Amino acid sequence: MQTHRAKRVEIIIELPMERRLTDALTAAGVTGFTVLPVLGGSGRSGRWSREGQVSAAVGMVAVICIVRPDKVDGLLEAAFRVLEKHIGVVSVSDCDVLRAERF
Amino acid sequence: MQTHRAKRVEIIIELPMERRLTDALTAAGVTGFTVLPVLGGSGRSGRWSREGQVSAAVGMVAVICIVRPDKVDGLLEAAFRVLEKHIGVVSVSDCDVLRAERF
Amino acid sequence: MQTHRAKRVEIIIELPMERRLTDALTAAGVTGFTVLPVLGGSGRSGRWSREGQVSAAVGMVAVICIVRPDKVDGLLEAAFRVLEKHIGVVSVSDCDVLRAERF
Amino acid sequence: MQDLMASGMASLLSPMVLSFALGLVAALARSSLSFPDAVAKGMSLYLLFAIGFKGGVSVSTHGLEGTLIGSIIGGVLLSFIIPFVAYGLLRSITRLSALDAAAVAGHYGSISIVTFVTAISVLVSAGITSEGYMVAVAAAMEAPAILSALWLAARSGGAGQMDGELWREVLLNGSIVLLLGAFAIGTVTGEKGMADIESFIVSPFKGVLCLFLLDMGLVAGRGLRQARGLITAPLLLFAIAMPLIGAALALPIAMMLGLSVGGVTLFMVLAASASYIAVPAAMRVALPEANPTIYLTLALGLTFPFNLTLGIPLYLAAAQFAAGG
Amino acid sequence: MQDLMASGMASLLSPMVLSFALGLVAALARSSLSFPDAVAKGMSLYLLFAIGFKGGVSVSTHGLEGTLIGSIIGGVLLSFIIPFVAYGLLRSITRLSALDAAAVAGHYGSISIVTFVTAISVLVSAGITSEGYMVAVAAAMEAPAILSALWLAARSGGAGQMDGELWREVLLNGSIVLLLGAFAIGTVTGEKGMADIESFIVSPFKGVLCLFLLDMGLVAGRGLRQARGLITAPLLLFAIAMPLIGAALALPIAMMLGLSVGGVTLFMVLAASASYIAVPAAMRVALPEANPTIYLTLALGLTFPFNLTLGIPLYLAAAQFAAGG
Amino acid sequence: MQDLMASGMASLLSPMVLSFALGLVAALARSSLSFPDAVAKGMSLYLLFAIGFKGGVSVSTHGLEGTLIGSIIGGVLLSFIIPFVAYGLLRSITRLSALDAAAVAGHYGSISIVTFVTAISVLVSAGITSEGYMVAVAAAMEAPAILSALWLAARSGGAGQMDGELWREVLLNGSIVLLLGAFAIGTVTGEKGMADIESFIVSPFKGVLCLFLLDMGLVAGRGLRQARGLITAPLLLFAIAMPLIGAALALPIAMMLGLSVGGVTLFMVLAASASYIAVPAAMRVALPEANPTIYLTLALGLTFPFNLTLGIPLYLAAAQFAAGG
Ligand SMILES: Nc1ncnc2c1ncn2[C@@H]1O[C@H](COP(=O)(O)O)[C@@H](O)[C@H]1O
Ligand SMILES: Nc1ncnc2c1ncn2[C@@H]1O[C@H](COP(=O)(O)O)[C@@H](O)[C@H]1O
Ligand SMILES: Nc1ncnc2c1ncn2[C@@H]1O[C@H](COP(=O)(O)O)[C@@H](O)[C@H]1O
Ligand code: NA
Ligand code: NA
Ligand code: NA
Repeated sequence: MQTHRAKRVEIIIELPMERRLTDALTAAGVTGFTVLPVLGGSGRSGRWSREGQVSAAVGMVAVICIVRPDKVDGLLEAAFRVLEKHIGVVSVSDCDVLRAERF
Repeated sequence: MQTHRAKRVEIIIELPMERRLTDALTAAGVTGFTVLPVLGGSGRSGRWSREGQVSAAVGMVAVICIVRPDKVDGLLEAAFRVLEKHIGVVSVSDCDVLRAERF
Repeated sequence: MQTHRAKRVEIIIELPMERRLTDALTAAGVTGFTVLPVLGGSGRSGRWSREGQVSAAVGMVAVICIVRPDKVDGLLEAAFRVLEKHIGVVSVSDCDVLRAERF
Repeated sequence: MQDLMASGMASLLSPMVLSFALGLVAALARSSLSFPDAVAKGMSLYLLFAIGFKGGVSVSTHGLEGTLIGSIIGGVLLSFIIPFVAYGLLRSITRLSALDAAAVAGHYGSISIVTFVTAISVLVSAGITSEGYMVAVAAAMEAPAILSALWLAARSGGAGQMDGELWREVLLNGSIVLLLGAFAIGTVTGEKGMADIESFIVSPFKGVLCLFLLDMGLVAGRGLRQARGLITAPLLLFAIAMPLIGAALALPIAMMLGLSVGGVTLFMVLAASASYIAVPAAMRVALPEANPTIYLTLALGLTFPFNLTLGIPLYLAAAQFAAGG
Repeated sequence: MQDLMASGMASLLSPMVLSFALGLVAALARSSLSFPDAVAKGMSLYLLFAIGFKGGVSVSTHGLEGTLIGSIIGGVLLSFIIPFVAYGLLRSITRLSALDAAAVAGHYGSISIVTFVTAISVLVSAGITSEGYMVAVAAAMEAPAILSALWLAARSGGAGQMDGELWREVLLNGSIVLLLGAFAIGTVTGEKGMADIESFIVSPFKGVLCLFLLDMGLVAGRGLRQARGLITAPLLLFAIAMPLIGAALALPIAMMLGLSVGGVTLFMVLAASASYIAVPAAMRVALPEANPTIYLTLALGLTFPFNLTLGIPLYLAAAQFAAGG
Repeated sequence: MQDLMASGMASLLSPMVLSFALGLVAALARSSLSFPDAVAKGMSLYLLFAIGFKGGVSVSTHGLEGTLIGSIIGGVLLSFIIPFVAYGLLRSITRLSALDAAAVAGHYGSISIVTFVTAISVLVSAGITSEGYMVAVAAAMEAPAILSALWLAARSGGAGQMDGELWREVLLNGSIVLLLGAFAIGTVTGEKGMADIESFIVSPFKGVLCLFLLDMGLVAGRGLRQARGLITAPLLLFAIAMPLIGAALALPIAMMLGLSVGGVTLFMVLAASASYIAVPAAMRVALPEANPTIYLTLALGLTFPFNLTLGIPLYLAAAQFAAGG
């Protein structure tokens, strides 16, 4: 099948910062993204789990954006401005997509 | 460790189409896949969230298939036939897997 | 933006083995990982779904670790020792990360 | 008249309507208040089980007052017909494409089970009994409208396939199966079964309904916020006129069937309400090119609140007037 | 006899059994009806808390009628022994490998808390009291069978390690801790605590149980559909014979312990039922090469429905006959 | 004194406190017992709705005994002031950085709604009435302390921006909106609305609270296990002294306002309790560099259990002594 080069950006970010991140992405022209729930994890600030939690303070989400390669830099800059002082992980990988007109 | 080249296909698709997609994958000989929940997202049809939703009409899932490189085309064609008129995103990336005999 | 090469390891593993896996990762010096919930899937042992399930016996999770390339081998060996006889899928892909000092 | 307004007022100021309003306002003000979807689903399963079971128990004690079969046939016919009326109205007063109009029409032919449940609560509060088998009528009215919608869409070239798989999905969708299953269990176990589980399905019912309506207000409010730009005056008109038309079509049929005042009210409510759970999901499969924002906004964002606040008291008043109260 | 059949019939037509049947049928018909796993988990937490608490309160008021210690020892012994019987039966009548047979055997030595809870509901409905400390016996019987299964598996070369970590997981697994914890709270707070939370844990109990059984029917039905090809006549025979054998082994022990009719029934139910929540998860860790489809299908898909429908009335009848009713 | 100890003992041995203890112990022993977060969220929504609604109904029947406005002003002032006291104490007896101290201080100025809810349950059990509008006071006390904390952080160079977006988030956070919304619905619908949903929001309330406290025990225990190394003697001292100081500051204000014994108790409880749901989330946004483990451990792991077990009976005793009981 006909596919096109694109980038897959995965941002794991604190729950209370989710809306700020997605707003910043939208402002930077990235309108396509998908938010996945996260159960728990571990990092420099220790281990955590969403089990039984009510507060958003203990929780993260994973935001996935598939973008055209030329849009990656804008996206990363927008994400970085939000993330800067916050915990979170940003990774970018190459991918191929169907229906490139959508990105 | 000994690893083998493979492809990671990620299909984000509307909840009501989930079974049709996985059935089509199975019919195309792809028997290994994993379905992840999705909390919300944004695309050309606007922003949405699963919060408080009962209807499957507002919701998506992410289907991940790790396949041998030679099986990717069959998989993409099967997925495309289901997706064609539906909203959804298909991306393919390279990966290495342990225990290649499983794929 | 300034990015750095890294590896993204994705391990899909049975729910009852989750803690053993994450403990083994920690023991192997991998302190950063994120656990995603899984709704269902299909493999050589057939199709399954978490719907309505109470038992952990029917369920999986996806563990994502972003690591420096030189740490991948240790990680895979640790994961393999836990996984060996268990169902589960391990895939590794290349990625670029922001804030490399974190990994 | 005095009475009507008083009871309308009472219904507007019930915890149920106010809970919905709270949710709506909170979502419009962008509060973070929200329910996990698992909790929303859990509440809806509870409501369907409880209402089905109660209907069944009522049938087991009172027998099939009136004609069950007649009511089901009447309901199914209505569900088939209403989409044509809705389609005609939409095409003449709004600018919706044929495809979108067909999709919307399907929703109005089908029913909203929560509107139905709320109406039963209102009847119970007012001390008005109704035929227990109306839950079977409700279940029967879920699907036929989908066929009409697909036929309308196909006629206008909008494809719309109803394959065997979709048939099965629609006819065996969770809410139909749970409603009819619980109805059957209620019929079989009767008063004895009711005694067993009454304090689970009767006493806390209204409270759960309040929380569920609060959640629906949140979802509706979020939807309205997203769809701001989309709601034109003609669409708004349709969202209010169509339930009235549906109810007006239902009234004479219900009278002919000889239903009680409560039964007439519920029959009107079923005709007046629009689906926003089962039909939207079916439409995503069968008519993927129709815009979901339009039908969800109309059914959940506009018609549902109208029925909840003004519609139900109005249909009750009409039923009392017509069936002599 | 007349009586027995009448009460068996009554139990078959209870909302609980019918709810399970509804779930089973819905899943076999591939309906979309389903519960979120969070809701299923929530209901199971509620049931465990309620049943544990009630047992504790009962002990606090009636004291330890009969011998608690004796019953626990008897239960633990049974849990150790039953797997050997089950293993022997499986190896002689079915073609299961030694490993799969050992894994299955472990499930039958352990207990199904929902079967136990349902049996208590049946007793309560029939006005039959039982020893409150039976919930402690239930908790004590969860784990020992796992050891027997691992021993059987090791003997046949199937490895099966019980490391310290797994020990902790099994002994401190959520359901044991909640059951015993709530039991302890009930014992400490007694009638006063009961008065505080009675309308939460007593009144709605049966209704929640119905919904939970509906969910279990859905899960069991889905499992059966997946496992169609796997169920042979010998396996089916085992799934029905084994609970009867377990109950038969339990009856004399329960009589020797001097339990009441209700207590004897519950003791038999514990022996007859097979675990499908805690033990499967432990087996995935300890015996990963054993096929989970086999043990889940036997325990949840076949033996559980058998106990729910025919088993419980039968064990009750036997207890009444033996303990003099 | 005798009485005081007896009632303290009774409160320690209530199903609520014991449920919390069970959760704490289970988590410390690393049991797998856990609640899905959707279920925990669902229970908290139920508790907020119920407590808000009951407060509103009480206002609708008893009117605004005492001064609502006065109490709100008093509460808001306390919420502003307490962080300064807490900050001073932390900086003098512990080694927390200015930023961490400011963040912790904000939590103690705000309130813990579950502590408040538990205190109401204790009052109800003791037959002591309280002003229904205290739930409005509780809602009003959630946010002001955040401002004080940010001011303290900014003064010490720790940045801390309170942008418009954060303002909106804090003031319209889910728990404030639900509490005040349900309060308004209760006020409007009054006794009639209460009759409608009483068996949902009153009867099962304590039972749900038990399960919720069990979950909180699990979360707190898990947190304590993670934070072992972090808890120094000075921090422990702070976690116990600060609620006492808060309560002591609240007592004279409550007396001046002329609140009833129940009202004085609740006012003290609000001052004494520390937020662990809303404020931590706001702090993650506004003061990301402050260490969340510190404030969560202090508020949820130490101060919450203290208030639940010793604090509430103590504040009640002080209120009875001061307001004359
Ligand atoms: N290397 C990593 N790979 C995947 N997830 C990570 C990684 N590092 C951190 N995370 C996630 O980000 C959260 C916060 O990380 P940290 O700021 O290092 O405590 C962790 O709890 C994980 O959920
Ligand atoms: N570029 C993208 N990256 C990630 N997810 C996307 C992207 N575009 C669309 N999606 C997902 O697919 C859904 C439907 O997209 P659309 O059809 O563009 O409205 C969105 O709500 C997202 O969940
Ligand atoms: N090729 C694959 N791609 C993605 N997920 C897989 C794949 N194979 C197996 N899985 C996941 O691993 C589970 C167990 O696989 P198996 O051991 O083959 O039955 C499946 O149910 C899937 O959730
Ligand atoms: Na309708
Ligand atoms: Na057993
Ligand atoms: Na405070």
